[in-house]
Order: sequence, then structure tokens, then C-alpha cells
Amino acid sequence: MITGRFFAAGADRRIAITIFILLAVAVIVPLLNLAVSPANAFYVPSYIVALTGKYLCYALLALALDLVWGYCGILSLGHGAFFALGGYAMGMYLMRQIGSRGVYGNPILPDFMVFLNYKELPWFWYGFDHFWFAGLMVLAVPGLLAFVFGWFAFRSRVTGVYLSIITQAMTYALLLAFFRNDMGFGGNNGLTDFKDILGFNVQADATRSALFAASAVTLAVAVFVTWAIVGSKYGKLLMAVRDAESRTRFLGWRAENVKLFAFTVSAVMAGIAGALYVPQVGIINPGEFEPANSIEVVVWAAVGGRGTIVGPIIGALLVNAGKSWFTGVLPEFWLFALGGLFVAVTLLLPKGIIGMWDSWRGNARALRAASIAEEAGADPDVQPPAKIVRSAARKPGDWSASSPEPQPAE
Amino acid sequence: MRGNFSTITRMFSASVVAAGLLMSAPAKAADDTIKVGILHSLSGTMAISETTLKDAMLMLIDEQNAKGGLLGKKLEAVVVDPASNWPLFAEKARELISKDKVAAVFGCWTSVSRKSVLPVFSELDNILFYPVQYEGEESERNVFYTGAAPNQQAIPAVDYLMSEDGGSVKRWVLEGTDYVYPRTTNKILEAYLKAKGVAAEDIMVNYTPFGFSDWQTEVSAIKKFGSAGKKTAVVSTVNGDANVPFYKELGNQGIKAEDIPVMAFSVGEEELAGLDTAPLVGHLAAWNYFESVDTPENKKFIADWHKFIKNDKRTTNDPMEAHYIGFNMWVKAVEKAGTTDPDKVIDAMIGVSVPNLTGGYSTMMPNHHITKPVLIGEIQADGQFETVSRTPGLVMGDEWSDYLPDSKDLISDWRAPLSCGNFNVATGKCGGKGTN
Amino acid sequence: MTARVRTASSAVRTPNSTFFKGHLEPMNLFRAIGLTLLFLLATLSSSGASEADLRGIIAKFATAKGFSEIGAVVHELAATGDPAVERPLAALADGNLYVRKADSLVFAGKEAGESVQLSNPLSGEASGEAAKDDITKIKVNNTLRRVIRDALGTLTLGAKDPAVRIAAADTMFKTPDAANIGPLDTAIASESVASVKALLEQARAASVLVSDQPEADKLAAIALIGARGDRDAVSLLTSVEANSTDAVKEAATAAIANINSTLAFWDAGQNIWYGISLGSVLLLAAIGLAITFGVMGVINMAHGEMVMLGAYTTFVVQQVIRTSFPDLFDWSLVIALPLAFLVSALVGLIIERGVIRFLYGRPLETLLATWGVSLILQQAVRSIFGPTNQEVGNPSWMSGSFNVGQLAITWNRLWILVFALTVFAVLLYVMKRTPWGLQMRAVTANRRMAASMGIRTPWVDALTFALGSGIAGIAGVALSQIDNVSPNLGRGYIIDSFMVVVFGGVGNLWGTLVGAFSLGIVNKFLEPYAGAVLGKIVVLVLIILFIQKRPRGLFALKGRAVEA
Amino acid sequence: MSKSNTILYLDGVSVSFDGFRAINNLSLVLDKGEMRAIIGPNGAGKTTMMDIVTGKTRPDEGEVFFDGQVDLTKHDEAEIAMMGIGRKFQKPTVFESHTIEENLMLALKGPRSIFPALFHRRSAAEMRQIDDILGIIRLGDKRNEFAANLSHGQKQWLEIGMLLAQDPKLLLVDEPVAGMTDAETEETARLLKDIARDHSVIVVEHDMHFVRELGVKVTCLHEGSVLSEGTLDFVSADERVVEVYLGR
Repeated sequence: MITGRFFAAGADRRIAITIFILLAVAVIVPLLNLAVSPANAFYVPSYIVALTGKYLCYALLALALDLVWGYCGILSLGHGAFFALGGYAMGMYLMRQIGSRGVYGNPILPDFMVFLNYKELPWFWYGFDHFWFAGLMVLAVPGLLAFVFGWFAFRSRVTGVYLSIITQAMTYALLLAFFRNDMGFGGNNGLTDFKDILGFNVQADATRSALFAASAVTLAVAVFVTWAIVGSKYGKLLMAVRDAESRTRFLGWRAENVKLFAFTVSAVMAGIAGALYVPQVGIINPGEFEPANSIEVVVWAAVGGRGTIVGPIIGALLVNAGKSWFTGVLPEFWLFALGGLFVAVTLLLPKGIIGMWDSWRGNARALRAASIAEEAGADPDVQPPAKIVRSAARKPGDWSASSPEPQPAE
Repeated sequence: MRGNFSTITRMFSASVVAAGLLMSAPAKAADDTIKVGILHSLSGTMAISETTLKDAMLMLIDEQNAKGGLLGKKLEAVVVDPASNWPLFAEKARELISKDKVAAVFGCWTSVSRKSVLPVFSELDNILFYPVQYEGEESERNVFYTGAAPNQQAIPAVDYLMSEDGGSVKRWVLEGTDYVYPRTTNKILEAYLKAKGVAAEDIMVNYTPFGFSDWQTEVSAIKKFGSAGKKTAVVSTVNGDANVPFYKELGNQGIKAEDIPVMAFSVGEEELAGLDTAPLVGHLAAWNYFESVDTPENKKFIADWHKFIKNDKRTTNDPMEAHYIGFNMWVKAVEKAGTTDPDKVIDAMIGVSVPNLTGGYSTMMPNHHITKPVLIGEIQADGQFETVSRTPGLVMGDEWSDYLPDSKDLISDWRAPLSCGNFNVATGKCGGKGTN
Repeated sequence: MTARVRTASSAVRTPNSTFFKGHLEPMNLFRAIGLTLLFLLATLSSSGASEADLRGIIAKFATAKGFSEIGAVVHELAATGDPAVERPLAALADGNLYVRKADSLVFAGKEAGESVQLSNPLSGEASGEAAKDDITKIKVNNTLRRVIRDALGTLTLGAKDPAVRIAAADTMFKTPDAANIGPLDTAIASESVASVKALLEQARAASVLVSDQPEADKLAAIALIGARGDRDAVSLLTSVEANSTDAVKEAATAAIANINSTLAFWDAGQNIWYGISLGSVLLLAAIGLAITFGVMGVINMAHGEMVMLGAYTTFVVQQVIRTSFPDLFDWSLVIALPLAFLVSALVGLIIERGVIRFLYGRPLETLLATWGVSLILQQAVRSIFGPTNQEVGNPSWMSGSFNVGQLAITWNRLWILVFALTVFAVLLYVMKRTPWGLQMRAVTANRRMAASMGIRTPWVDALTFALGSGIAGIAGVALSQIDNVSPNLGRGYIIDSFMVVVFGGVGNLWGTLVGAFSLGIVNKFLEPYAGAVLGKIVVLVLIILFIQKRPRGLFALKGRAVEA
Repeated sequence: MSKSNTILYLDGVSVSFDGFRAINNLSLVLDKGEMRAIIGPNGAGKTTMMDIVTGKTRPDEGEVFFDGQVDLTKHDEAEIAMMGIGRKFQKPTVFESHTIEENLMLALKGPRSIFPALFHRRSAAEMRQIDDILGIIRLGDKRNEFAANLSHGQKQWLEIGMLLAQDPKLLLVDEPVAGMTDAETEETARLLKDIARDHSVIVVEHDMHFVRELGVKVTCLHEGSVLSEGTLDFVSADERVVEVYLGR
């Protein structure tokens, strides 16, 4: 059925195209970078590869956030923490790969440990010299944190802004913890000066292109997985929990487990994004835990259109491209632009770019869709074309609260 | 349903193309200028310190152009904003070098920002001038360190405090923000103090987080530590924002400089500008430059600065002097090499000597650090420092501290044939780096 | 004065070898030489030195090279015992003594722009001006300042002002010297104020301990000092312990142990005070939020920026006062309070009318929009005032500290506590006792009902938000006294404020009060053990766990579930 | 009183919020297969009673047993729902961004854990069940409509349909006809009577006509405890009921 849906028409087609584009980009951009001479007009310079590779990681992070925010109504202001933890796991692997090429030439201890007088490797660094182990940790550490955190929070029915605030407290606590040099993660400087990944020089153009391709393919896979999750009965349940949590409970569903699963999956996706990000930017440090970063992710998703799969990706790409441009050309105005974006999107574009596009198209299609719906109504396996993107919020604030008036926080 | 396809294609291509275009649009490579990159945060937490350096660089470049530019071409500053975001530093460095084709970059403040851009500079083979005092333990071929290494600041400062003039301090509080610079500096100082016969119980080390603002407990701990019947001093590596509340609390709890002086390595004129310094008179700082230094070069520099920034109240500080030295060295090296090609300039840099602002010459050493005088100043009521001590000669920056067990055998010499940033004199081998 | 000096001279004892034993530190050497000179000279000239002599000594400053030579001149000057030397010595300590390059004459000076107003160092008579370039400042450093302070201490024992005598006694206590016993005895005899007398006796006891007086005297002195019971006493006794033997050493050890056990008790009190003080800061920062978040349900992420605006208002007010009305400086905070309230309230009103009112009922969107507003406000302030810290001075009544027992309480912290509690009380009054508060609560309880009863709910919303913002603004006035005034000021408080409100229970002002103080105290008790960073992490984790246990905070209102 | 053979058994249940006693020593017994109507003024504790039965609120004291042996105070909402107690809220609560069909699909009896839901595929049997329910609640032609587009009355029905899909032993129905037209009300009464044939049902309602139409035993609650119980005629003749609720 999944394959059936995948090639079916309708909103799902959008997913197919997204995946197709991502896979195509994964092939074409590295080719244009490596095989085309720099003089050629089609040449893609290395720094563009590195830059867009980074954006794709951000897009994956935004998608992860959207799974919980857009589809389940959990506004996590701490997703940067999962991203950073994934990044740290990868960073630890890369640190161990430096081996004796560090400035002190110590074959076991990373440089920062040498000058902080560590005598031996802390236990939690064991195993990170193996890629498989680091890879496992990329998934396990953010997943486990999200699982434990979510298990407590959802079971106690911490919801809405309270949840947002404690996720923020979580990432803030981690920020402070990772800043501590005694933690053994390099303190403020974090992990840096990477040399190799899987035996390839991280700075080589080919490695960069490979990482870029890996990011694009991972994002494509993530789009597919998210799409599969959202389209499943579980996905319906997820949205049901978003819209009427108590109803799902009285139907016998464990809303906390529903949320916990999405939260954990989302954290793992964020962790993977972080792991792909680190070798491309060459550094991971506690700054990634900064609550402000996590909030910025929210605006990527909001700009593109939350509750959609393509929206957060487009949002992340556009906002970050804007950031690169502003910080280069009009440095003083970047925060004005970003701040203005936050305000404008929430006030004027609650459904994001995708939502706006759809409602614009929607009017034109409504008539046609209605007639098709009648024909198709009898066959349960064929999705009738939706009048709107089915998963997007129907109107702003639909799942935030029912009344458009101030409510005392519960 | 074609609408869907076009939607998606359009949106995607829009964003990808936008990303691409935005990045590559203003690459108008004018051949008649030499571009100089300025990589200082203009927003975010570090803007408070780094914005001034951006302005200082713009002034220096203006002045050079007024003198006729360099190699017959005008200099053009390319300013970017890494927004106090460390990965963004790397991205912007890459942009400056790859897209804007700058001949050299002046920038960074925090160690982590420098660490973040290092791989970019070595990969793309460009030059970074780093103007801030730092923890040492590094020497890169592509980086010139014009700020102080620990031995150009911390050790002379402690020497002064131990001297008769400094009050013959016997008991030490090492108070710092929890990051690499204070950690390393304090490690070096601890080893140094112990080598000088200070007992372990006479040293107290404490760390606080960035931006720490409630100093009550720490200051009272200092007070307590200081009441053991021996002359006590605080060596502060407290960073930026946390200093103002720290000094306010010191003043309010009545800790006077005569009783427990505080020697700071990160407090300059800029930080004092946010403070009422009357209760702080006599607290100390160690730098290689003070605005109050009375030399004709400095007078001119300050006058130019005030004119450039159009504000007579703006102070000058040590990192600005470091940029002044670094920029002039680069200019001289480019003239010497006759090209801005980084490889040639890097080689030409070593041995270049330019006047500093404190009445002498600073020379670029083979380890890419420079020689500087070390000044100890006391805070005055007008927010300036008054020099109370000055090293007799110039101190050469020592990148690998002799007081850390793992770096005492390392040296750096970027001249051929050694060309190594971490040569181990014990094993006779280059530590695996920099032989390129 | 002369009488005192004469008596002092009779009590002179030449420093002998036992005095120097174990004290061969340069500081003491300085002092010893100085005092020797002092009393030698004092014996020679029983009626003080002539003005010409003093001038002669002062002239030596012009030729003294380095701090040690200047120090020697200071001693020579102090040794005259003439009260007239107080003026030049004080000027020197303040860095106001100059040498005119042209004729090497020494003047006291006062900076006035590019030139310096010169005056006679002894008499204070004005003697013209000089350009800065024509004169050289006589440099002092900490060590010299200490020497001067000590010298002035002995000279000012007989001063009229009891506060000066207390300072003198304090100095002499901290720098005990056998030679001080004589002058102190005289001073004690003539002292009429009991509290000053006690201090003088302690200073004398301190001096006895470093003298070669009989053991019995020393034991009595230790008892006296032990009774003083503060850190300075420990400091003194520790050095006595190290430099003496047998009974004296034992007595010192016992006294130290005794003091330390009392101090441990005071330390706990001190921690509570620090906690309360931190709590008051948290309360100030959070209380505005308690209104916007607690009463209206609006998540205002720009709350910290309202605090920042208040702090910048204070800065602007002080700037105006400094340039135009310098006499009003001590009033600057009082003047800034209403202005800060108005500025922040106005900005709050604009935000509410411009952004938030479109987002009611959508708390998560409000959160995002106000975050955007906070970025804009930060960058706006950065563009207008520049990114660097701005100087906000402490008025004199907020500087310094005083002791309650062994508890050091700083004035600024105390005032902030008082201020926080006052704001809290006023707010409570407004909410509970005024018609406006009634309307506010009515709207909170049942909006439709309130509207149908003729309450203009949009206005109540707007004004409530403005009130919350305005209170954040006056919090900024207080915080400007202890923190950086920079565009990042607000950022540091926003998470803490939310923690306080959520911990205390939303919608309950008392909860905010209890939340702020308990978080403050817990933090300060953890800090000495866990360190500042870990302490803060522990507190955050505790709050996260606490919210699991009581999702609605400490003082949550229970009630029939609203849903369904 | 014996618990056996009862579907719901409440004895001496009390609960208070901040000193206010919402339920005060309430005792109520529902036999298997019985339909009961509960009336009472606002604040009488009707909804709170439902909250207690469905596990949303824990009683301070008293016994609550389901099916004679299950102590409901030891279980949470989801468990209780799984045991076979379905609840319709006062305000119709359906999943507005889902279609009618999806709403019912989520309610259909079946495994309630995450992974089966993740890999769930619609079976023909499920589709038949949904068809049946759609027939009962008269929404067959709106199968693929979004629930948000339904009228108020239709939402009420959909919610009842979701209860049916759950196939509970006991249905708690809170004000099912609020906001309905007279015709719809009659229709709903018929629907409930249909359901009551093979389910136990508790209906809370203010509409006396509707209650009369149901023709079942009535319990009147007041201030958290039972004021009167019996046939509608008996209850409405009760002086105290008239006093506090029906009015003279």
C-alpha cells in the first residue's frame, strides 16, 4: 500500500518529487563540483557545496522538529540539544581519528585532554574510535535522552507552553554542562581540528561532496520515513493527539506513548542531522545547545509551513540562505530581518509558504476536487484529492486553543 | 495535478537557486584592489568586544589607502558578520577566501572562533591575524598571533605581584570563567607558582560560567581565603560580561585593592567603560598596551581613532594595538614579497619589525608570535590604567608553555628547513603537523 | 596633638632583633624603617616640624625614583607627626600630586579638562594652572597606598570625627606593630565613645601580640581578639599562631577554632542572605512575567528586553544628570524609576497592540512572535547605543556594605530586596484592591462575562500587558546596579524568570514570590559545594523534575478539569 | 448492595477541589444492560462523576467498581477505555483535521499500541464495521468529509459513532442533544435506545423531553450526591427536585 500511495496522485506526489529532487541533487552537485573545471559556468565551487551541505542538515533538523511540532503540537524549544548530541557523538569519533596527529602527538588523548592534564581517556570516550559505535551513539544518545525526558514529561501530562519551557530548560542545562571543562568534552572550544572520516580527509573536495551527497540522501530517506509515519494509522493518531488529546485517551490510546514515539524518532533524526553537520562545518561546541538556536529552528519550520513535510525543508533552506546573505552584505540588519521574520510569519503567514501556496491554489481546485471526490468516494484505497493539504493546520491556531481570546495559562 | 509538480519544482529551485545566487552574486573581482577580510562578530554576545576591532581595521585600511595603498593598488575591506556563532565563523572565513578572494583576514576573538576557522585557513591557504591574548598551545602556519601568549601577560603579572612593588603576594586566588583560556592560563600559573615555592594550600582556583552575574558567594569566598594572615591577590581570567558584576560586588563588599588586589587579563579600557571605576582604583591588569601610554605614536593613534569613529569618548585597547601591529606587519611583508600571495607573504612575515604603540618595535618571530613589552597597570578613577610596571625589554611570545608537562618539549619554527609548529626537541620529530 | 606625640615619644622602643624575627618581609621593613624615623624625629622635635621642613621633605617627591624611594619620602613625611602632612599624603594616595617639569616644584592638582588646577600641597592655596604636558603625576601603586594608609592611620588616631578614628583603629588592627602600643594607650585613655574604644583596645591587643611583651599580656590580648570573632581576627591570629610558641600558640589555636565555629554558623546565615538577595533579583525579573504569563497567558519572550530597556533608561537619565545636573546624581535612580516604567510600558503597549492581540489563544505563536520582537529590540538598542557596556553608576546610598554580627550586607543588595518586596506589595495591592485589578481578575476569570458587564476587555488586556512590561522596566533600573548594561542584559534573565514563574505556579503572585526566594536560596546553598555552574545545572534539573511532579507549579490552582 | 451483576458501582464517593466538594458521598449502581438518565442542576457533579468513572479524576474516598470486580480508581483513562467504558463529552470532541472515516478508524476496537498502528493496514472487516457504523449514525455520504466541516449535530453523532466503534460495555453520554433541532433530538433518542439494547448507558441531559423520550430510570444529582432516583414521573414529583432543579 505504501508503494501504492507513493506513486499515487495528490499531496503524496509532492513527496515523491521532493525525494527525486534531493536524490538528483545528491548526484549532480558533487559531479558539478568534482568533474567540471572551475572555469566552466556550471562549476559548483566547493564552498557552495559545503554551505548547502550544511543547509541540508538544518533542513533535516527542521523536518525532525516539524514531526513533533507540526504533526503532534509539541513545540520543542530544545531540539538543538538532540542535534548537538548527535554532533558530539560524531565529533568524538572524528577526534579519535586524529590519532597521533594532534599537536602533542598523543595517540590516545585528544589535544584538549592533554593540556588539561587528563591521564587517561574518560570511560565515555571508549568505543568512539569505531565508526559503527559512534554511529550507534548518534542514534542512541539523542534517542535515549528524548525517551527519558519524554517519558517523564508526557506521562505527567506536561503540555503546551510548559513543555516548551522545560525543553528550553533542558537544552540550557546541557549548554551549561557542556561548557564545563571538567565534563571531558572540550568545554567552550568543543571538538575541532578533525582530520579524517572513515579514512578520507575531511577537507578534501571529494569527501565534502560525499558528505553533501550523504546529507541529501539522508534527507530524502527522512522525508520518506516521515511521510510513511505521517500517512500510517499512527500518523493519524499523532494528529488526533494534537487536535484532541483527551479524546484519544478516552478511546483507549495512550497519548503519552504516541507522543513519546514521535518525540524519540524526531530526536534521532535531529541527532543524525547533527552527525552529518559536524564533519561539514569542522567543529562542534556547546554553542549548539544555545536555546536561541533551537528557537531559530522553529522559525524555519514555521516559514516553510509546519504540519507539512516539504515546508520545513524549504523554510530551512530559505532562512539560512537569507542568513548567509545578510551576514555577508548587511551585517547590522540580520537580527532585524530574523526578528521581523518571526513576527511576520506568525502574524501574516501562519501556514507558512506551503500553506499560502496551497490556499491560493486551493480555491482554483476546489470545484474540480469536489467532483472527483464524488467519483472516487466509494473506493477506499484511492485517496481523494484533498481540498487542502490534509495534514496542515486548517486554520491558524487550530490546535493551539479553541478560543481566540487570551486564556490564563493552565 | 500538474500544479503540484510545478509547485514543488519552483519552490525547490527557488530556494536552491536563491542560496546559490546569494552566495555568488557580488563576486565582482576588481583587479585594481587588494581585498582584506574582516571577520569580527557584529551581533550576538561577542559583538561587545569585536565591533571595535572591525572599526579599527577599517580605520587602518583607510589610512593605508590615504598613504597610497599597497603595491600601487587600493585596499578594500570586506566586512562579514559571523554573529558570535562558531560554525558561522568557518563558513564566513570560507566565503571571504573562496568568494571574495581576500589576501588576508584579520579577525576572531574567542579561542573557539579561531579553532573553528583554522582548518579553513590551512585548507585554502590564507592568512589569519589573530589579535587577542590567548592560551597559547598552538602555532599554525597560516595564523599570526599578534595578541599575547600566556608568558607575555600572565607570568610577568604574577612576577609583579610577587615583587616588593606588587606587595609580595603569598596567597593566590585564580578566578576564571570556565573555558580554555582561563583553564590553561591557570594551569600554567599553578605550575609556575609551585615552582616558585608557593604551597598548594595557598592557591585557590575557581571557575564560573560565562556571563555570570551573581558573585556574592565567590567574592565572599575570596574574602575568606584572604583572611589567612598572608598577603593575598586574585588573578582574574574572568571573561567579558561577567567582569562588571564581579567588580561591582568586589567594590560593594569592600575589598580594596590595597588589601586584596585583583590582577585581570581580560579587562581592558573597553570593559572599564561600563563601570564606575572609583571603587576599583588600584586593581590591576596586565596587557601589552594601555591607552594611557604616553608616546607620540599612541597619541596619534588615539587622535586618529577619535576622528575616525567620531566620538571622543571611545577608548582604545590592547587588541586594537595588536591589529595595528599585525596590519602594519602584513603591509610590510607584502611590500617585501612584492605580492599578496599568501605563501610568499607567510614566508616574508618572519622577521618583519614594525613600531608598536608603546614606544618600541615588535618583531614577528619564527613561531608566528610577536615580541611585546608587558605592562602592568592600575585602574584609575577616570577609567584608564596607569602603568606601574613594565618589563625591561621585549618579551617573545612563547606558544608552548614551559610549565605544562606536555608542551615543554615542543617548539615552533616556521622557517625552512624545520617548518614545523610543534617540533618535539626531545624526540627530534615534528609532531605530525605542518610539514605540508 | 603635641601632647600625644610627646607621650608617644616617651614610649618609643627601638625595634630590636626579636621584632624583626620572622618578619623580614619588605612591607614590614618599610614600616619598621618608617616608624623608626617617625619616633626618632618625634623625639627630636617635640612640637612638630616647621612648615619649611615639611616643604623640604615634600620637594623630595620630585626627585624620588621608583615606588620605594617615594615610599621613603612618605615615611619621612609621616615621621614628622605633623597633622599638616595629611593633606599632601591624601593627595598622593589619590594620585593628585604633581611635579612641575619646569622647576621641579611639587603641587597638589585637580584635573580640569586638558589642564590641571594646581595648589599648594600643604596649605591648599591655589597656585595657578598647568597644561597636562607640563607636569608629571607622581605615581602611586597599591603598596604605596597601603603605606600611606598606615601612616595616616597613626596620624588620625586623635581626629575629631569618630568615623576617622574607627578607620584608624581598623588600619592599625590590620597592620599590628609593637610601636603602636604607646599611641594607642594614649588614644584609649582619652577616648570617650565606647565602640571606638573597644576597637582601639583590639588594635592595641593586636600590637601586643607582635611585641615582646610578657606571655600573660599576650594571652589577654588573644582573649580580647578572640572575642572580636571576625575574619580579620582569624587572619591576625593565624599569623600569630605561626610565629609563636607554647601557651600563646595554643591559645591562638583555640581562639581560631572558637571563632571558626561561630563563623560557620554565620556562614549559613550569609548563604541565606545571598540566597534571599539572589531571590530578590529573580523576583524582580520574574514579577512582570508573572503578570503577562500568569494572568494573561501570554508568553512574552521579549520580557528580558523590557528589563534591558529599563536599564538603558537609567543610563540615559544618569547621562543627562551627569552633564546637566550633577548634584542630583544620588537621585538618579528615583528619577529613572517612573521613566523606566513608562518607557517599557509604552513599548509593551505597542507590542500588545501591534502583535500580541492578534495572537490571543495561540500561546505558542505568541512565543515565537515575541521572540522575534526581542531580537529586533536587542539589535535596535545595539544600533542606537552601540554594542559595548554602558556605565551606570551606583548612587552613594547604594554603595558599600555594613555588618550585622558577622554578616556582611551590601547596601545595593539590601535596597534591591526592599525594592523587590515593595514592587511586589504594590502589585498585590493593585491586583486585589483597586478597580483596575478587579477588572483584570474578572477578565481572567471569565472573559465573556466581563465583557458583557461592560468591561472593555481589549483595554484591560493592553493595560495589563503594559503593566507587566512596565514592571520589567523598573526591574531593569534595579538590575542596572548589579549587572552589565548591554544589549544582552535581558537574555540572561529570561530563562530564569520563566523557571521562577513556572516553578511558583502560574497565575499566582505569591507563588512567584516563594518560587523566586526558594530558587535563590537553593542555588546559593549549592554553589559553595557544587560550584556555580554545576549548582545552576542541578537547579535546572530539579525544576524539570519538579514540573513532572506538579505540572502546574508549587501554588497551582486545582479545579475541575476545564476540558470536555 | 452486591457488586455482582452491576456494570457500574459507586459507593460513598467524595472528591473536593480546593475545599469545594464537587462529589459528596455519592452512591450509584447501574445494572448490566441498563440505561440510566442523570439530571441535575449545573454544578451538581454530573461531569465530575463521569471524570471519576473514566479515570480522569481520582476520588478522595469511596469505591468505584466496573463490571462488578474492576476497581476503576486504580486505572487511568486509556486502561479504562480499553476495559470498555466509552465517553462522549459535553462539547462534541472529534478529530477535526481527519475525515469521518479516519475518525472511526482510530476509534475501532483493536490493539492500542504504537507499532501495530504504525504498520496497520485496513482490512475488509474493518471497512465493513465502519460502513455499519456510518449507517447507524447516518453519515454514510460524508465518509471522506473532514470532521471540521460537519454541523454541530453531526459532530455529536460522529462522536457517538466513535463510541460505538470502540464497542464498549458501558457508554457515558454527556448532553448528547445540546444544540440539536427537535428532529435531530428525536433521532438521537432513537439511536440511544437502539444502542441500549446491547450496551449499558448513562446519559446526562438537561432536556426533559429527551429524557422522557428515553423512558428509563432517572437519577437526580444535587450538590454532589443523589437527590432522588426512580422513574421520571417519580423524580419530577419529588419536592426537593422541584425545589432545586425543575423549578415550580
